[in-house]
Amino acid sequence: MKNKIPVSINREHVLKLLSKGMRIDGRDLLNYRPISINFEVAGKADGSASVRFGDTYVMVGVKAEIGKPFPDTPGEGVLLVNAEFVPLASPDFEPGPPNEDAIELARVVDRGLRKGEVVDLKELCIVPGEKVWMLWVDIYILDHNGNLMDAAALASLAALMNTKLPEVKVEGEEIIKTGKFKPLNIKDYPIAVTLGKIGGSFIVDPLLDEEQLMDCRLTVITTKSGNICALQKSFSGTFSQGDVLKALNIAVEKGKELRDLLFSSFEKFSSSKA
Amino acid sequence: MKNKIPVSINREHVLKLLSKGMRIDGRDLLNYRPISINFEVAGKADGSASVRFGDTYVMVGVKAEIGKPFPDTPGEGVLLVNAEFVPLASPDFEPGPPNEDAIELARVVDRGLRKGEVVDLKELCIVPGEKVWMLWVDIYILDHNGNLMDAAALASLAALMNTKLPEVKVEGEEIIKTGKFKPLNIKDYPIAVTLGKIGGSFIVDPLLDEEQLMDCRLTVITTKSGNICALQKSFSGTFSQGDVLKALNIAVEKGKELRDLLFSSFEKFSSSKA
Amino acid sequence: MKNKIPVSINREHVLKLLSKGMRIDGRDLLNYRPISINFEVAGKADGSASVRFGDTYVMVGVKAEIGKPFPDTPGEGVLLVNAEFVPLASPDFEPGPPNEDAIELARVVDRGLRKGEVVDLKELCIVPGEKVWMLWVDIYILDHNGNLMDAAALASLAALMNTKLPEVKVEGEEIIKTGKFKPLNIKDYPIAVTLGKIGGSFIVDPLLDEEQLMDCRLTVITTKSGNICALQKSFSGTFSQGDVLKALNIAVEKGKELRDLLFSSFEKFSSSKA
Amino acid sequence: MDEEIKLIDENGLRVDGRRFDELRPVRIEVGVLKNADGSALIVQGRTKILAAVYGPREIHPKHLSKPDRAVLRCRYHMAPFSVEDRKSPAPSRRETELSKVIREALEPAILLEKFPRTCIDVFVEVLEADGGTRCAGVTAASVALADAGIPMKDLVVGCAAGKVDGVVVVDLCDIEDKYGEVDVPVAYMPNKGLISLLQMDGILTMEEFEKALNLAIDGCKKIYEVQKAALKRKYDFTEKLKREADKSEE
Amino acid sequence: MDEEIKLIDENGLRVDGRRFDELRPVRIEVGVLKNADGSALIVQGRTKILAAVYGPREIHPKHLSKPDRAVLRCRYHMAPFSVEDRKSPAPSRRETELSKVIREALEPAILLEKFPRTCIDVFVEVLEADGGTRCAGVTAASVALADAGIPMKDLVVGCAAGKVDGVVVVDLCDIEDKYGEVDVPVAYMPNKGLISLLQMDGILTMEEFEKALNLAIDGCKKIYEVQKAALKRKYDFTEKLKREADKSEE
Amino acid sequence: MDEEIKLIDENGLRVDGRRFDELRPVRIEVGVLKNADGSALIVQGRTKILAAVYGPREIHPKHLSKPDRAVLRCRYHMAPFSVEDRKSPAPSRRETELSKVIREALEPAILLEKFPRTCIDVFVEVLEADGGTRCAGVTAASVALADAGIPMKDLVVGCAAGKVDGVVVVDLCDIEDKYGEVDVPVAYMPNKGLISLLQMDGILTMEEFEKALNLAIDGCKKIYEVQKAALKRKYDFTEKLKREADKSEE
Repeated sequence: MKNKIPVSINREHVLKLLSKGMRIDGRDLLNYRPISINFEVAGKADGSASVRFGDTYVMVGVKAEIGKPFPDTPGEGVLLVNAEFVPLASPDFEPGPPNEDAIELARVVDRGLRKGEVVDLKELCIVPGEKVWMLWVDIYILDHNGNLMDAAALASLAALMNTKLPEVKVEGEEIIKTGKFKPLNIKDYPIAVTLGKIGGSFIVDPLLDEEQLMDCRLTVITTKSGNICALQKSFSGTFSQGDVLKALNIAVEKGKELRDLLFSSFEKFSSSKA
Repeated sequence: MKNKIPVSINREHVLKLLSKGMRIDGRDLLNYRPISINFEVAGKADGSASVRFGDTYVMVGVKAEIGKPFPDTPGEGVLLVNAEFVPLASPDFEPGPPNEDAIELARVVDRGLRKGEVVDLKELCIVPGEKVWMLWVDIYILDHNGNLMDAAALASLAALMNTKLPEVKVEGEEIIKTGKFKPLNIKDYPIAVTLGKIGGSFIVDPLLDEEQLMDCRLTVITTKSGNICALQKSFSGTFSQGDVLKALNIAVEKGKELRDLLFSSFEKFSSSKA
Repeated sequence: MKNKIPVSINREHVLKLLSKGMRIDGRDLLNYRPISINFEVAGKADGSASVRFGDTYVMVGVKAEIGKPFPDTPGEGVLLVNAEFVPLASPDFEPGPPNEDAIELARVVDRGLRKGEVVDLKELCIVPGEKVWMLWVDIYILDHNGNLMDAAALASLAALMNTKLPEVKVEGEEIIKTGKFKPLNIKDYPIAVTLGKIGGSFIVDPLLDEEQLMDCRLTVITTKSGNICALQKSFSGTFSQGDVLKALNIAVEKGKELRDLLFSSFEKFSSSKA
Repeated sequence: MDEEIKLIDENGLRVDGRRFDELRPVRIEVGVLKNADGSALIVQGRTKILAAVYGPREIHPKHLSKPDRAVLRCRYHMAPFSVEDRKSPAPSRRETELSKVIREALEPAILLEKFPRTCIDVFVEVLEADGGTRCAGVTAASVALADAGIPMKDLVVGCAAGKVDGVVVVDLCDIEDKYGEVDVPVAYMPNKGLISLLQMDGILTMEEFEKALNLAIDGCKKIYEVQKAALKRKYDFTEKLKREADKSEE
Repeated sequence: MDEEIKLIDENGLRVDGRRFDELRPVRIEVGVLKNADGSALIVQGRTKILAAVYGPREIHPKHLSKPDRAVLRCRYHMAPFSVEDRKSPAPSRRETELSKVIREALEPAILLEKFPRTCIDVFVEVLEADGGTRCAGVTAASVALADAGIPMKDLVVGCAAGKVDGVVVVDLCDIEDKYGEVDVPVAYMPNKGLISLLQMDGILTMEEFEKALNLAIDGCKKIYEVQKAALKRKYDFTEKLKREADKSEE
Repeated sequence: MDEEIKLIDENGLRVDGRRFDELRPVRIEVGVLKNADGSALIVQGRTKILAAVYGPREIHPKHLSKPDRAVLRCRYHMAPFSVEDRKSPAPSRRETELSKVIREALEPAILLEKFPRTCIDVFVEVLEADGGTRCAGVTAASVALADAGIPMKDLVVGCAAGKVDGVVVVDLCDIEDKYGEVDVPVAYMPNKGLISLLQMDGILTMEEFEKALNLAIDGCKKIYEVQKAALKRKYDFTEKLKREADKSEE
């Protein structure tokens, strides 16, 4: 058994450090931990990726199934995002249906992908009103040391970039798989950046210990062209109007960094496959 | 916070009052509290009504959906009654699926509507065996000060009287809504009257405090022509045969009063709309 | 109320008895309690049987429904086994969905019936890919005094032997029941024998008290020709390789005994009906 | 199924040949289960129900206990194979309601105040449903309570009446329940002359109702005799066994 | 439905005739329920919501309590008949998320530390949903908290802004929410000038966002006046009643 | 899919080119998760499983604790994307059964009596399922227990044997499991020579079974070497780090 002394993180101490621009793990306020992005990590999935932010470890698998469209969008495929806070990831996670944190995370990632227009749902239609592709994006939290939102959003986007759909032909009433696959057409690359507010300071990529001290946080998802496509304030604190605008500007900048890292990782992966 | 001193209602005191024909709120044994019936209280419902018996406050919304008939009644529509004891209505109501009280209430109201032949389910058939109207009657308890059963039954009937079904045309396999609406055809007006037995006395329209002292109660639902269409004895006491017959006679009489009130309220509402 | 003094079964005492080849109820190690098998015990079922091993009492009902086949076996009917540990059977059974013991029991019985090829699922196909017979085998534990597994497996097989399927004709899109019935075609007769290990001894048909002392147990299901078709080790103890082979040999032998008893019971039942 | 079904023939007899005031054959066996503190099997026509009682026993969670009396709990449940179409074993809304009314039918007969802070569990399992299951369930549960040695003021007996093809009849079978007009289940404490369960489903005039109630109560009284005989059979037998045991010990 | 829907007309007016910065009519009633410790009804356009507060009261199970403050719990729930297609009463994922964000929007305004080891329950029931329900829910809940006498640092007001047909507007109705491009719900503490709820759904440039945020906050400030007036109406009335009662006792 | 699938070719080789007694490549990594007290990743062919251990730790609710030993709990669970068709994350009956047999396979190896009143949780997450997941789960869980420092009498190793195209083989892959005749999963404590998990599914003669059991046990013994090497790799490394740290402090 590990020696789990609950290190009582001293709020005053952390605030003092932050006021000097320092973090408990030595990082600057607006620096991420070492990030690694891996693709095709789950062979039975149609697309998959894992992301590590330091010890935080998230895996995402995409499964494509043929199903019926929703009645009010007969010409569109369906994107479904689900998050499991698997109990092996944290002593605080329990087996059972997703709790409110897992539901919030899944819904925010979902809004980012949907409003960031990662996939054109119309391209997922096979027979209007009858058969469409349903893309299940399953987020699997495997180790939790803070900032699950950004890691989950990044891993979800990476898994979609790595997704290959079976090619199908429509013959009469039947849908026949040709045995070929084609990569999903990715339209935009929205990146989630969560800003934590502790005292008056903003930090990115908080550790779990830092999250427990945070007043509140704002997740900002920005598109490739620097627009905002989704926001989510969480925790019980407040922001001033100025805070919000400051946070957005940081998020656009940091989003670019993460997006570049995603592109270079994907390129490395693609060339290693070729 | 309100000053919630749990007034220990003294059973002996109440019995003494009752033996003199008096109630703790000054009413006679067989008198209702002030009743108000409002129609069209929920604009997205296809029919709705709310009923107040003093502080008891119940809302009912009716939604009409097109669905498949049950296999053993292919030529009939479907009537579904559900009751939610919403936690804002009482400190004793808890979030979650309906408990046995809510289920009993919904099922008794359902039997009253069904056996009282309020709606001819055959008129709700669109394409036999394929498409019928499903009427969802959702009972929403908003404030609980006793006698939920009678208030819920009255509000359900009122909501059905206020229900308008979309007119539909069948064209080949498709059901097309014409955009017009027609009121539901109401065949009978069954009224629920619950008699509470305390000591040897019968009362109607009990307060919550009185319900907690009651030995048992009998809900009697009677039709316009004075027949009985449903009965439900609840709570752990007993009735003699004579008690039952006495209760039925009271229920027929009181049912008429409530039915008249319903008619005059509906007329007032209808003329205010015209 | 019965006088339920929890007789603290003394492990040392039981082991001593066993080492002399004796059981707490006077049986030999490899003897069953008196067994009775009754057929057609639930008139609304399409097949049913009950089995008693001493005080252990299990009823099984089979219902045949017409449904859709699984997509990967369009030409086969469906066999579904469910077990309810009904709370009237034991002070330790609780209302609610099946717990892990009930699920294990149902799945082991299911494997025995399926791998023992009791029914040819292809014969249960009505219209390939569209309509097949679904056989629900519902195991109902009514009194629990040990060895539920063997009793449930035997009762399930007996219920299937007693099952009559409605004869159907396919006319166009419709399935029409002719009103006649034909018995299910039983292909093999797999019998479950559970060996309990206490200390170094093997016993069959354990009492509940004995089960609580057992190190572990091995359920062995054998076919008419003496082959093994399913195994399940349960409880937290271990077997040596030699133990396992010894257990298999006992199970084949005991299986024959039970199978003969099943045949003679069924014959008696059939002739009583004729 | 949509055909007109004739429930009363030209001789005034019912689908199973009974007269309007005739019960189906009723058989009750006491003490049929080993683990339960009390149990009974009832077979009424083709309806077949097992009832079992556990308790007085500890209640979990404890905060549900009452300081001055036992808590009575009741579960009415149907076996998946007890009805025409397989029933999911998850409790339906109907089963939840019937559990409540059966509990409330039994409760006035039991001296719950003798066992404060405990609970008494009554389980009613319908093995074959051919009409009248809630009433037969009450009848069997009441015998199982007696078998468990729970002190009672009276037995409780259940019997339905109703109206089929315009005729008021007693003890409806499944087909009469399904295609008939009205069902009036009643539970009755015969020595006290009190009604502890009363429901109704369908249209009756006041006169018809009175007739139905009388028929149901008469039915209860007849079934009460079967209850008593069944209990006597077991306890005489037990007494006899005991006397013989005593003798052999002398 | 697939037709192009015009949400802004040639005069720059919206589907319901409002200007871009115009709120729907807002009506708030205080103390509309008897049992609840505090309650409020809000009608905003056709959106109709009841909020009720119970507490501070005991919390079950006890291990959820906090030694230094009250636990705030919140349930946002939609009536089955509140939307176009009947909604199952079981809580959806959307309702679970909104319950969380509403709770987090209210929490910074409440002096929870005054009531250690208790809980405060806020119930928000949507009776008719015509857009902006989470914001109106916050507005009503905050008034219900005040009505319950819970000490607060500030009221909390909710108001959304968004973009429809390319125009940044305030207080979207259902059709604007559904066919418009962006929704930005905001909750605001007007005296503190702090934002306690902020979400967004759809693409905005930085400039558009700033404009939307300003519109939403302006909306909050206007609705705040309605909150205050509603509370004053009830409590003036109550004060008046009390004064008269005092007088009559003299 | 209905086509005849040939699982053994003319040279007696299997679909993936293995001989009848040949295991798939097995790789085990120890301590791959930060939060867990112990963890292991196993990759066996394409099967990929994470196991994590938490405990000994407090158990909730407390009444589940045992006065004389730790309670072992186990959850075998499949990721939705681990199989051909997406699996709902709600636990299936199969997962419930496998959680039980894995727990019972590990239990005899653990000195539970060292930690009375606590619980030890074992989580087995299947990330990619290509046959033999319960056996690989046992193998990984046993290493994770060791990594958590839980005292054990022996490691436990899982390996299946079975019959495909009439041939008894070891360590079935998914396609062999699906289209083959028999699967015999086994868990084995190599030093004690004891079997702690044994299931079977399909028809074998007594001789075939004996052969299969021998093959499975031989497989377990080989995988045991991989377990030991993996643990040694981590703990040697840890020791090395520690020595260096000690040195640098001097």
